[in-house]
Amino acid sequence: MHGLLNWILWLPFLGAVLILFIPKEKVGAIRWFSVAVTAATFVLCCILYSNFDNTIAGIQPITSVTLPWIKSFNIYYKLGIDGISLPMVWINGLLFLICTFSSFDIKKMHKGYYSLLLMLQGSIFGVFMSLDFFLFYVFWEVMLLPMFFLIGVWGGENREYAAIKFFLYTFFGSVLMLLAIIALYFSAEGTLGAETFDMVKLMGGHFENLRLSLFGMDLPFDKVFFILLFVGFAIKVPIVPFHTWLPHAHVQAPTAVSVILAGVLLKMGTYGFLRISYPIFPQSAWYFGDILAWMGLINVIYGALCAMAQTDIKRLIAYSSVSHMGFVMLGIASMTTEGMNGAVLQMFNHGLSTAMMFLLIGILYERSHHRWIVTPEGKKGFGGLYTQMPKYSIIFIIGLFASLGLPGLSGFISEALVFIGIYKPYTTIALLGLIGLVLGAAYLLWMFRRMFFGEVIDSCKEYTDVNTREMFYMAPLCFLVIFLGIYPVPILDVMKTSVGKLVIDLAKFAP
Amino acid sequence: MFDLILFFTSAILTVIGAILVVATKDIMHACVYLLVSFLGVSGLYLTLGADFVAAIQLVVYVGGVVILMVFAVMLTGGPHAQKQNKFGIVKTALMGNMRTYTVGGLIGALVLLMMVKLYLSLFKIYTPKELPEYLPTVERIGKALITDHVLAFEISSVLLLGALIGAAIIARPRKNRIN
Amino acid sequence: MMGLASYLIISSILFICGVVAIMARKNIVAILLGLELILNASALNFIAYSRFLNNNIDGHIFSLFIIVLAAAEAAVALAIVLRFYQIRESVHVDDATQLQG
Amino acid sequence: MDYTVASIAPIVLLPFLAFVIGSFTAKKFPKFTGIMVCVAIFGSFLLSARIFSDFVFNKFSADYYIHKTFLWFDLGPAFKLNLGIYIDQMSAMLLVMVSGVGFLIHLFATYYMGEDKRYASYMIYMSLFTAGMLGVALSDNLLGFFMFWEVMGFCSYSLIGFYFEREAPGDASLKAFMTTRIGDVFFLFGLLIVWNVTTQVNGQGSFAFVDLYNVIAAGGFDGQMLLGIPLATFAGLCFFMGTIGKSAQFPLQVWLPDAMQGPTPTSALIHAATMVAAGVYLSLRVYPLLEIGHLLTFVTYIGAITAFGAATMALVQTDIKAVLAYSTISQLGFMVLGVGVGNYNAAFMHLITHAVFKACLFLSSGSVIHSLHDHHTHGHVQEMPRMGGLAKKMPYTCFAMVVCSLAISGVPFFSGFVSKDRILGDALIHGLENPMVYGLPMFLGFLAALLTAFYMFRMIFLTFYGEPRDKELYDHCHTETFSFNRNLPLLILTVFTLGFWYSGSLTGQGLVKFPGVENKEWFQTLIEKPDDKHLAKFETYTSQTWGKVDIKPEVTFPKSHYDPTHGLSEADAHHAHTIHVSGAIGSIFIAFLGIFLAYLMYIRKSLNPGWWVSTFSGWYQTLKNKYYFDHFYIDILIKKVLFKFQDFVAWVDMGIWDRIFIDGWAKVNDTFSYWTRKFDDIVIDTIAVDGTGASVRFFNLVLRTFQSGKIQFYFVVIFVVLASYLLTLKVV
Repeated sequence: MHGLLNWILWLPFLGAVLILFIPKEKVGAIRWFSVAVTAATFVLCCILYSNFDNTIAGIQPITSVTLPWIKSFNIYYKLGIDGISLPMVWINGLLFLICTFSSFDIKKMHKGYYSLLLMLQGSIFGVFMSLDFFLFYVFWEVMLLPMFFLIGVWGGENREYAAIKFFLYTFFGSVLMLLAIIALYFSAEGTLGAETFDMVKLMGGHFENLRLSLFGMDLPFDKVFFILLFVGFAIKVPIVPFHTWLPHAHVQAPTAVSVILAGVLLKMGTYGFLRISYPIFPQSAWYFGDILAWMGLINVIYGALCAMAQTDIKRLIAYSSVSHMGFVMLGIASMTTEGMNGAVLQMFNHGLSTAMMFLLIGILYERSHHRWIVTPEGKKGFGGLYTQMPKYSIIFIIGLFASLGLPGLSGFISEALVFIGIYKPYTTIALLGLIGLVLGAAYLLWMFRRMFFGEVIDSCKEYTDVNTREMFYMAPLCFLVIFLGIYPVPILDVMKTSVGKLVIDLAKFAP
Repeated sequence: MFDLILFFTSAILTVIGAILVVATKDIMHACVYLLVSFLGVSGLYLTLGADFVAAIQLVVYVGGVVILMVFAVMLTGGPHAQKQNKFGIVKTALMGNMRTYTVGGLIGALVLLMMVKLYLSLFKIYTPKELPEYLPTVERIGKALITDHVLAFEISSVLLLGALIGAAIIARPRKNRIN
Repeated sequence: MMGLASYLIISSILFICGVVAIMARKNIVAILLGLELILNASALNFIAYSRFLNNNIDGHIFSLFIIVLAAAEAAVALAIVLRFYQIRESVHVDDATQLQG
Repeated sequence: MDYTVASIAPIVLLPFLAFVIGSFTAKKFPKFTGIMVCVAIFGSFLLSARIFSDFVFNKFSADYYIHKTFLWFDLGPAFKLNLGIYIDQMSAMLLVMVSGVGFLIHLFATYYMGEDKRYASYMIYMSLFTAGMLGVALSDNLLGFFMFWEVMGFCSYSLIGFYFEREAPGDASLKAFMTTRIGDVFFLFGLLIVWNVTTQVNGQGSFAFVDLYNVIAAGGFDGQMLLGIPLATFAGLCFFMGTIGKSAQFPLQVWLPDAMQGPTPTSALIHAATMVAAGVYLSLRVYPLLEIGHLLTFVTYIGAITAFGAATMALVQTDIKAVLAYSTISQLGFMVLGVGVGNYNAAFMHLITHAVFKACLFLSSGSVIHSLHDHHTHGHVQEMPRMGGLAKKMPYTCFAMVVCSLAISGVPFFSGFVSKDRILGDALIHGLENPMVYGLPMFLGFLAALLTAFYMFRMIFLTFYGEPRDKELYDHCHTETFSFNRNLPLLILTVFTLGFWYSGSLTGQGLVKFPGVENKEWFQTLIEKPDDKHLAKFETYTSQTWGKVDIKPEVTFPKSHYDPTHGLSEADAHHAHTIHVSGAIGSIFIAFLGIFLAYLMYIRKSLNPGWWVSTFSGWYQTLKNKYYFDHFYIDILIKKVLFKFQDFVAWVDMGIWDRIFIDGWAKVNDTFSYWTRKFDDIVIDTIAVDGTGASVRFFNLVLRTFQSGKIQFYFVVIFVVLASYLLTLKVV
């Protein structure tokens, strides 16, 4: 059991290296090898899930790994999971397996693509597993690299712009985060007795009374670095003023990368809040709670309004991600059990539903080679797809309604929990958040109406319905979306103890 | 009285010779005027009681150096030098023209100023005194050369040897002439 | 009797004539002639000073060495002129700018 | 009785499983799927009927209930989310109505949609929808209610947009979903309030109706404010917004007429009989909240305005389904009016009776439409101006439709009279007591009743009587032959439009009794209004866990008896009865007046409809355009405001924020780096580094000029330097 996390973490990296030894003409071998690697990883994730002890709050001791790495700086190779990270790890395993299947469509440089994809998976695992700040930062940065190339090489027509924008934006955030990490490292000596990068040791609000002298001003240490971490994570989430990399990156990225980007990568930001910002600076979390909640609300409504105005499907779904991640932020900002659980569940569910949407758009793009709901010339980009592709439409409906939070599909429970959580501390925000729900339905159904109803337009007459391979990788997502909508316990049971502990820990610092 | 005549004769020879060396247009004439001038200088040495030096002046300069000059002039083609350099530009005349003389004159005037400045101050502090009688200098020079100035003497001998060999080697004609 | 001043004036004239010869002439041999004039001017000065200032033999010794040097210099210089002439077929001083920077 | 999970859950699960299985078999075995769905719903009906008979015949107690819960999920001890079933008399009646009417409609659908190429998928959507409605009826708590409610919304969306080859159903389904969604989110907010209040009072949040009632009884809402509004009012308003959305009340009534784009059985099931009734059912369930929130007057006005406004719009419709659609809105307005004037069980009774006769009407219209096939456009005809004289061709349909029209018009002996008259009677009492407040709703209510009779019989006369106006169409119409899935459902429903099923008396007030059915006012007896005075009993209500057999030995449920005084004093009761009787007489008069007017206009033709149209053309246009609500919402609110606003936001996002601030910041950095590069190039590199070299080279140039190799130049320099040295030298 002790090596399980190591295996999950390093298997993709190993695969990424091994794949380079396959001759590049053997495209089939490359594909199936990467499928094998991701499948093995996914199986390991399932084993991890089955061995998870629901009753333990916090880091699971049985799977934790601690090895000294750079001793002179107290840097450890420390891995561990708890109820917050396990769903993320699991969905990462699942989505990459699906993405390798869906990536059979790509046209060029298969070897590099799959190698980078596996590398991306490994680094995301690293982010969700590492408990040492330094290790966390390393994986956080390593993740940027494959992402940059995946967008920049295999992306759409404006890919370089998007890739560079993505890279610089997120890099800007990580630099701020690095600053905070280093500051914590050095301040730990005064408050904890030794300089440390250990997240678990740093947690618990030890930094309340520290002051920081900056530009001649005497500032509270924890608030300053809370803000820095906030910006670092907010760019990833993305929270509204920092969100503009997302539409570009999504639109330009190849399908699988969009899926990963929306399904897992965005969650790294909110995971950062739950794992780092809040436990380490609980006082600041309370102090800035109002602002965070309002920002979450702005995310919800602003993202929805922007989504409504889009004529590019991918861009629309990208903005819907902004809107949905706003719900996660609302849940986190509520600091209640329901809200936090709702937030983590929403992270998971949004991963499923948005992955479905992006995969479906990818399937459509494979046939149409454009993504316009309304083309720039003002004509219909799609029309009558329901008649033309009935199976596809059914899957699309499932994804669509899961995304807009129809009860019985996964999105509803998390949104409801978030609203229950946010109601008590921020009633006004809960009331205004309802606008987001209405708009959320509006833009998705408006898109659906324009694309799927009516007579089949000429350009759509050639499209074939989903084939077996596509059906094969969409089916698990459909199943999960419906199953978790009816019975969310398998995920909630895993997270509730850890989230409950987090909430209790935070409540100790309530003003 | 004899001294006076000797002095004036020598001075006139010297000055006139020197001026003509500058003034003449013919290099051969210039050599001859130089000879005259050296003769005058030799005479002046005599009026100063430097009998040995005057003799050496006559022997070396008048008998050696000037003859060497004359040979050099004759070996280098005399006044029949080409008028253009290798870029085809007309060269200044070998014996100078108005421009070179102007420059020479200006520099000469400068030097004259220097001299005036130096000598005026010198004359201010110089008070003539009773001069001793002439004494033969040969013996004293010989003693001084092999006692006080023996090092310089030896070095000048080496120098002369070097100059001799060097001149011979330099002037030796070679087979591979550089064009 | 003739004083120091008269000798110095003569040597000055010699010197100036040498300088002007060096400046105005373009023939290397002619420049050497000017050089000889200058050397003689200095030698004459030495002798004159030794006569009028302290009446010892050192001025004579200096003059002797100057003559020796002048002879050596003339020999080498003329050898160079000859050599130069062999190479360039010219004794024009402006052709001898090989040492320019 | 021994209710277990096995005897209750299948009510919902049977249609749901039919949906699940059907979604796999629909493609291959469409006929089988259709039959399976019908069987499943019939199974639900049987189980519902068992419960119904148990509740009504065995127990006959207003207090009898079944409440079973199971833990859906928990988030630690402080947060447990239960779902469950709660069956009281109201649920039992609703269950049997929904499953019964639903079954008949499904049966009809096998006829109506039988030749459609997507027949099977239609049937499974209907099945899922029925499951949703049954879930709503069974749900013990507001969250479950909401979930099934939304499932119905989804099915409604799918079924309205069933003919997705055409553009109009797409618009209609979008409109329906979005309009109800507005109500739904308020409903959701109401849930949050309830959860919060129950948490405050009980320490454990709950959505259950019983807990809600208990909390209201315990004064959990007293003195609480939210955004300056009393919390109870706020919560009540939120739930009532749900009603407004789902039951198509003013001002969100716009979606329902468009929903007729769906196939006719859909209209019958969803947009007449059941789903829209769920909104009223919600209002009934949260009635105490409306009461303590002092919202009843507001509810009354909404109901009256809807009833009257929709009735006026129905006057000018020429599409047979549109008339029925507006009539549905109008009748829903009556129900809401009934809730508003506090006549709880009359409102519910109207819900049931209306479901029966409106389902029948829609099915009849479906029967008519299906028979009329236009050979030019290859479509079915819905326009009444092209019909006429169809009674001869379709005797059964005509019979069913006339009977149901009598029922909806409020003719005595029919169910519509029983229920509507009671609502109008209570409205009359309120109106007479407090004319300043309730006068207008009362007046509008009676006027709407008049209009109802008029437009229904206008429809009947235009469709079935008179001369056929489109001869070709008439000739092509086949003469109706009796078939089990076309006419049987109509006739069965027709049977249940008779008033005595619902009441032992003519007016439903126990006043004018049918012979032989005395004191059978079961409806009134069993449905007890959970108002302020009757909330105490809910404290004794307990819930069993899901798996246990429902036995309540220690609690006895006495048989309920009809109380003619309704708890009022003798004088008050007498006064109320007097007014009710006069109201009943008035409404009888009104119903016949309406029918007579229609007769005059469309049979006798002594009143020319064309004259009315041309005289009141302004009004006519207003009604045709639905009071310009669609225009206002779509053209102004959505197109002019929302679209502009969203475009503005998107423009700000990409055009301003991204382009100017983000990319602008990049540009600033770019410019900055350009200038630093320039600085680097010019100052550091060119001037400092290359400058050092260049200075060497410069002096090199200078010195080289001196080192010309021209010996005379050297002399000049030597002399000049020497001279300058000497001339400046201070010589003594």
